[in-house]
Amino acid sequence: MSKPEHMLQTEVAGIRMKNPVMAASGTFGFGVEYREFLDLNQIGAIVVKGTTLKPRAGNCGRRIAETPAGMLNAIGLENPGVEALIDNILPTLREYDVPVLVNISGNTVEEYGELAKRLDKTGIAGIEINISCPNVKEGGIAFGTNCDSAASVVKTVKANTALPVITKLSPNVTDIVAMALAVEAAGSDAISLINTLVGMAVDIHSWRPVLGNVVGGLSGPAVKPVALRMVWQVCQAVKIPVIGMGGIMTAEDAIEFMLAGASAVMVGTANFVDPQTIEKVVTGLEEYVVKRDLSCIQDVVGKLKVN
Amino acid sequence: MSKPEHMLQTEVAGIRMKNPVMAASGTFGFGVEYREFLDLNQIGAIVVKGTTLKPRAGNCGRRIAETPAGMLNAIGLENPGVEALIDNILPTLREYDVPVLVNISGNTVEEYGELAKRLDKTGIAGIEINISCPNVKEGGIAFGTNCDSAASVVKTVKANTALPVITKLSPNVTDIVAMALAVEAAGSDAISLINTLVGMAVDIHSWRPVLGNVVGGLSGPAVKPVALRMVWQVCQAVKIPVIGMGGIMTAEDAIEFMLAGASAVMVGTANFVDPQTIEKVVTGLEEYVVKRDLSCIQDVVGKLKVN
Amino acid sequence: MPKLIVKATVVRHTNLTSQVKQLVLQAPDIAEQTVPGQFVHIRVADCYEPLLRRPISISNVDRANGTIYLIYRVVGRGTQLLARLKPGDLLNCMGPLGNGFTLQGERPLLVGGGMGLAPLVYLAATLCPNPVTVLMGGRTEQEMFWTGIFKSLCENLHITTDDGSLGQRGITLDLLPELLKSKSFDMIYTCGPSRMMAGVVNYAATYEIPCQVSLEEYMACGVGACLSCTCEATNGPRKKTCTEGPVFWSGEVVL
Amino acid sequence: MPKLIVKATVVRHTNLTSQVKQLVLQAPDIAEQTVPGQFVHIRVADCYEPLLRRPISISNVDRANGTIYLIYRVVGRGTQLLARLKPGDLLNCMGPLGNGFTLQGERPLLVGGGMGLAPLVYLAATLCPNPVTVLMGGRTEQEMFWTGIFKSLCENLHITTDDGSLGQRGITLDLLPELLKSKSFDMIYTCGPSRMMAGVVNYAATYEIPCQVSLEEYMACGVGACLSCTCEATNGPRKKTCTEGPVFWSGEVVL
Ligand SMILES: Cc1cc2nc3c(=O)[nH]c(=O)nc-3n(C[C@H](O)[C@H](O)[C@H](O)COP(=O)(O)OP(=O)(O)OC[C@H]3O[C@@H](n4cnc5c(N)ncnc54)[C@H](O)[C@@H]3O)c2cc1C
Ligand SMILES: Cc1cc2nc3c(=O)[nH]c(=O)nc-3n(C[C@H](O)[C@H](O)[C@H](O)COP(=O)(O)OP(=O)(O)OC[C@H]3O[C@@H](n4cnc5c(N)ncnc54)[C@H](O)[C@@H]3O)c2cc1C
Ligand SMILES: Cc1cc2nc3c(=O)[nH]c(=O)nc-3n(C[C@H](O)[C@H](O)[C@H](O)COP(=O)(O)O)c2cc1C
Ligand SMILES: Cc1cc2nc3c(=O)[nH]c(=O)nc-3n(C[C@H](O)[C@H](O)[C@H](O)COP(=O)(O)O)c2cc1C
Ligand code: FES
Ligand code: FES
Repeated sequence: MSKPEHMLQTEVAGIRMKNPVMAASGTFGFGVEYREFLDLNQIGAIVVKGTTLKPRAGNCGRRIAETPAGMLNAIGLENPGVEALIDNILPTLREYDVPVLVNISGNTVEEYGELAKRLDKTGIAGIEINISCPNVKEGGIAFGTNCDSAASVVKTVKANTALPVITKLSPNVTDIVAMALAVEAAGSDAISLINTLVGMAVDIHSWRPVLGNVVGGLSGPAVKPVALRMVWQVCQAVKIPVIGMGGIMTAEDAIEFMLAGASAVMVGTANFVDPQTIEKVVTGLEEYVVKRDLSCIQDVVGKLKVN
Repeated sequence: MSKPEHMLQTEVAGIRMKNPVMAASGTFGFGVEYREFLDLNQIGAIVVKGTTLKPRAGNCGRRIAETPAGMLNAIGLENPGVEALIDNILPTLREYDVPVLVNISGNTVEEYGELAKRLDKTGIAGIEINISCPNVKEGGIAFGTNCDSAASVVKTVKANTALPVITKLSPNVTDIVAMALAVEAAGSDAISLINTLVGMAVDIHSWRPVLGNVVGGLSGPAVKPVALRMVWQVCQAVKIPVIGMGGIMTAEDAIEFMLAGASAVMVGTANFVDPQTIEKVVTGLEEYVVKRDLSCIQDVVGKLKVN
Repeated sequence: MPKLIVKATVVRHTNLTSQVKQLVLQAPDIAEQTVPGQFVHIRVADCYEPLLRRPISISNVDRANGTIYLIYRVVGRGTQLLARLKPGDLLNCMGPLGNGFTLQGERPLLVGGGMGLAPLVYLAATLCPNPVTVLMGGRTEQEMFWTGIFKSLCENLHITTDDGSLGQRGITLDLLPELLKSKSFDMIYTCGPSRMMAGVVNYAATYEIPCQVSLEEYMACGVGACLSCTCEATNGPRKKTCTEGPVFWSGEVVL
Repeated sequence: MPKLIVKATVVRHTNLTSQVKQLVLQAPDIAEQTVPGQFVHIRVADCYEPLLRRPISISNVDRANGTIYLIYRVVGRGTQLLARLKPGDLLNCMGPLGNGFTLQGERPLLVGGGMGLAPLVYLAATLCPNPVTVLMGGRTEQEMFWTGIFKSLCENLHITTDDGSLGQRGITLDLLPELLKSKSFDMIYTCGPSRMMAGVVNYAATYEIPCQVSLEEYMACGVGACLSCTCEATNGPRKKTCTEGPVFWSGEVVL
């Protein structure tokens, strides 16, 4: 039997990881918040929270709401800005032996380009582009809901960095495959999906929205069926690697995504429920490889038998 | 205090109902299946299951799967066809004092027109157009994901019947408001939403999709936040009445939709969980009207205070 | 036979094996109405996880005490939650659902495999005092607590296990030809894995003995409203397992 | 102070009112580490409903026995499930989380309202033998089981109820000016409704007494990773209630 390290080794867009289980942006802080609960060096990769050019205070009012088997969040991209990230946070993360990716958000194509440029030589493993942000020049329509806007973000980011670039797709679209093909054609090295579904909750006592921002992003087990479907559809269509996420709570969930074609997965909301989820998913994948007598976890990727 | 009957009376697109709680298509059979569990005459309206021109056998293999706080279905529109519906089923339903709507599905615009024509003089209260079906002339893309296709279905149906026409929107779109505006402009008398979200489940033992049809429609509490958001967005944009659904299990859920702007609601998956859900929701609405000292339930419609 | 939704009280809950349990429920109205072959549709928890009900056959009835018996295997979350119930707890049950077996014939043969034996217990009890023959199969002796249950109800018990730890080594179908040759049955009932049922149906046809099968399908509503459970009919439109079944004449459905 | 995830054993679970319960948990590692003002983040059920943990203040500690005390009000599904726990049951707790109160001053005043009194119990117990004054408010006498709890810990207890059924009729803030005038406190701690805390902070400023407030925000992670709980700071970026709070100096945050 091969050694565990080997079993789970994964490479996505040139980023080498000990295993395919990554921490999803916005749910794992800067990583260090969780260091007391698990060994950060045993995580596939950490995607730090959504970073913008300038510091952002985020949304007012209530920012989260629980929903059946899920949660809504409307954090509003609160973050200290890219300079503070580079100066204060990345140095700490360098002490760990884990690839770190920065998730970037902008309101214009230029902002994305600028962010990529600043992050280029900071020693991070890659950039994840969050295209679910509103494009202020196009009336606030999210970049991620229009193939051309998404493609131009990707092209600009690629032009400004030599780092591997992963584009994170928004599920709030009619045709996820068209989006995936557009960002692939624009040069994205990999795709991650799904970001949150836009949802809402209403307080029937106060007759007000529960969230200060009215709408928020739905995540957690509730969205898993939609995420899995989109990952499967995208994997059929693109050649670049796909990272799947959306409601992964267990190793079994992760395996579903990998069978559907994901080369790696990210764990998001589950970190809140159990900070040791990533560790448990990693262990579960190892056990699965052994139990099914596979040589490595990559043996399951895309092996879903349809008819 | 006004009498309960008055409190809940609702009219949508000229269809007068004792209360705003309707049974959603595909989840309530032809209504009669549930007559032993509740008094059909106390339901706002019954939308019978998706009907096509010809009988359909539906999908092979497993048709349902449970998901966290939800379920996937891939029934594949099994139904006896519109003639059998008219000849064998509608006569039975006429014995009840409840408005009956027929949910129609077609593979071409012409089929929808033909269905509307056949149903026109059958004494039903209205037609609900299911535009989530694949348009065979456009490569199988669902009518409900394209404004023009959806509008042409609505126009054709309207041209073939004098009955009130409700168009049921698919949530699998980038811009639900654009779809709503398109069907409103095409003459739809009301809008209902949401139909199911496309989802998927994978069996990690057999490495196969759980559903025979690979993908299926997600419904139940899991989708409520998405449904509520879409209902709210659509209600801001259109002038015709909106019927909200998606994960309604309780009166509280129904009130959330009504506050967001829905004039009426439909109960779907909840019927499977508790066949008496509709009755309980009706009672809960009555109690809410009394407790909040409203004159009728319509007083809450669209009253969501957004700052 | 009106269908009911009742809060049944748990009277007894016992282990038959480490994975199989018997649940006795106080549900007089269901007990009163039901016939062999029917099932109850159970809401195992008052929450959305699991969301749907679980169909379980009524494996016996004690009308005098107003109780029904369920025998179930713990396989997933629903049955795990069921397994936690203690005497006195309440359980939301819909039933009796489905069409039962047609009670006919004087020399019936019952062929069951695995959990498919559950509805056959109630059937055997009802067919008495006619001489009932049961042919049953399972993987290993531990699973054959069924023999204890059927012994008091039947004249003749024929047993196979995959590993030969009890009865004859092999599968039920191995014993069937000889049994059909040596005795003259006038009715066959079968419930279990579909491969087994298909074999039984074949033999029944050869020997021209009327035969009923009891099917299992994934069910949402249990009352004919959702069409999640339809099965292929030999003739005409698909049939709803929940209302037109779960018991069908062998000639009606494609196994 | 490392943060832990433990399976705590329920030792005792008692009703303080029909809606408020006290839960005593065997959690020696948490008991060992914790200081007043911290909280535990509880996974009330091993399922997705509810999905998120629930933050509850540590209302006292018994280091000798390795137990922590929680006092909570049943308000929604999470606390309803919590209310079902019986001695011997296990409960998944993360903690101790957050920054506690700064223990300083010789004549402290504690001002609490409603469930905000919970962390003040542990604080009062820790501040002894310094003379502790507690000003507490509630709606009605039934809710003032707190007096029994604080009596053994404090020299001076001042009570208001909305309906005057116990102590003075009115709200805590009504009694505050007189109290501040008549005695010379050198530290004020407050926890409760934000309107009350804002009032306390105002008076503290007027009398130039250092003051700490303990905030409540909706929390997902509890460890500073999700930013769901940040509150507005008087100066500079927002602060995380879970890690930089829940206790803040009155001047740090906008109430
Ligand atoms: C008419 C009928 C009678 C039955 N009688 C019995 C019985 O007497 N004893 C017994 O042990 N089992 C019986 N079953 C099977 C029983 O319903 C399932 O084992 C049970 O639903 C599993 O639930 P779970 O949550 O533990 O498993 P999970 O696998 O977690 O269930 C997931 C979903 O699949 C469904 N499901 C899983 N297995 C089956 C199955 N074999 N058939 C139908 N649906 C399934 C569940 O209802 C649920 O919707 C019967 C099934 C049917 C249709
Ligand atoms: C640091 C901190 C300490 C607390 N200490 C105590 C205590 O000692 N005793 C006590 O009774 N309560 C305390 N609370 C409030 C307690 O967390 C909530 O009452 C509880 O989470 C309600 O859960 P539920 O599922 O019953 O209610 P629901 O209303 O169904 O909860 C829905 C969601 O809202 C959150 N929520 C609801 N009310 C609050 C609230 N007031 N503050 C924060 N989140 C909330 C829940 O955590 C959950 O995510 C504290 C809150 C915080 C932030
Ligand atoms: C509180 C919270 C904050 C998030 N912030 C970001 C973010 O800044 N950038 C981003 O691309 N995705 C963000 N996400 C989305 C997650 O990374 C992930 O795509 C989504 O939650 C689905 O995965 P899950 O169901 O496992 O949580 C956030 C999610 C949550 C719950
Ligand atoms: C088993 C099943 C069958 C359905 N069949 C139809 C259908 O034929 N036509 C239709 O428009 N919607 C159909 N729907 C969608 C429902 O009417 C409803 O839009 C959806 O389930 C969301 O509501 P819910 O969460 O309350 O179930 C079906 C849903 C289910 C679960
Ligand atoms: S289970 Fe719904 S029709 Fe049979
Ligand atoms: S609760 Fe997550 S940062 Fe405070």
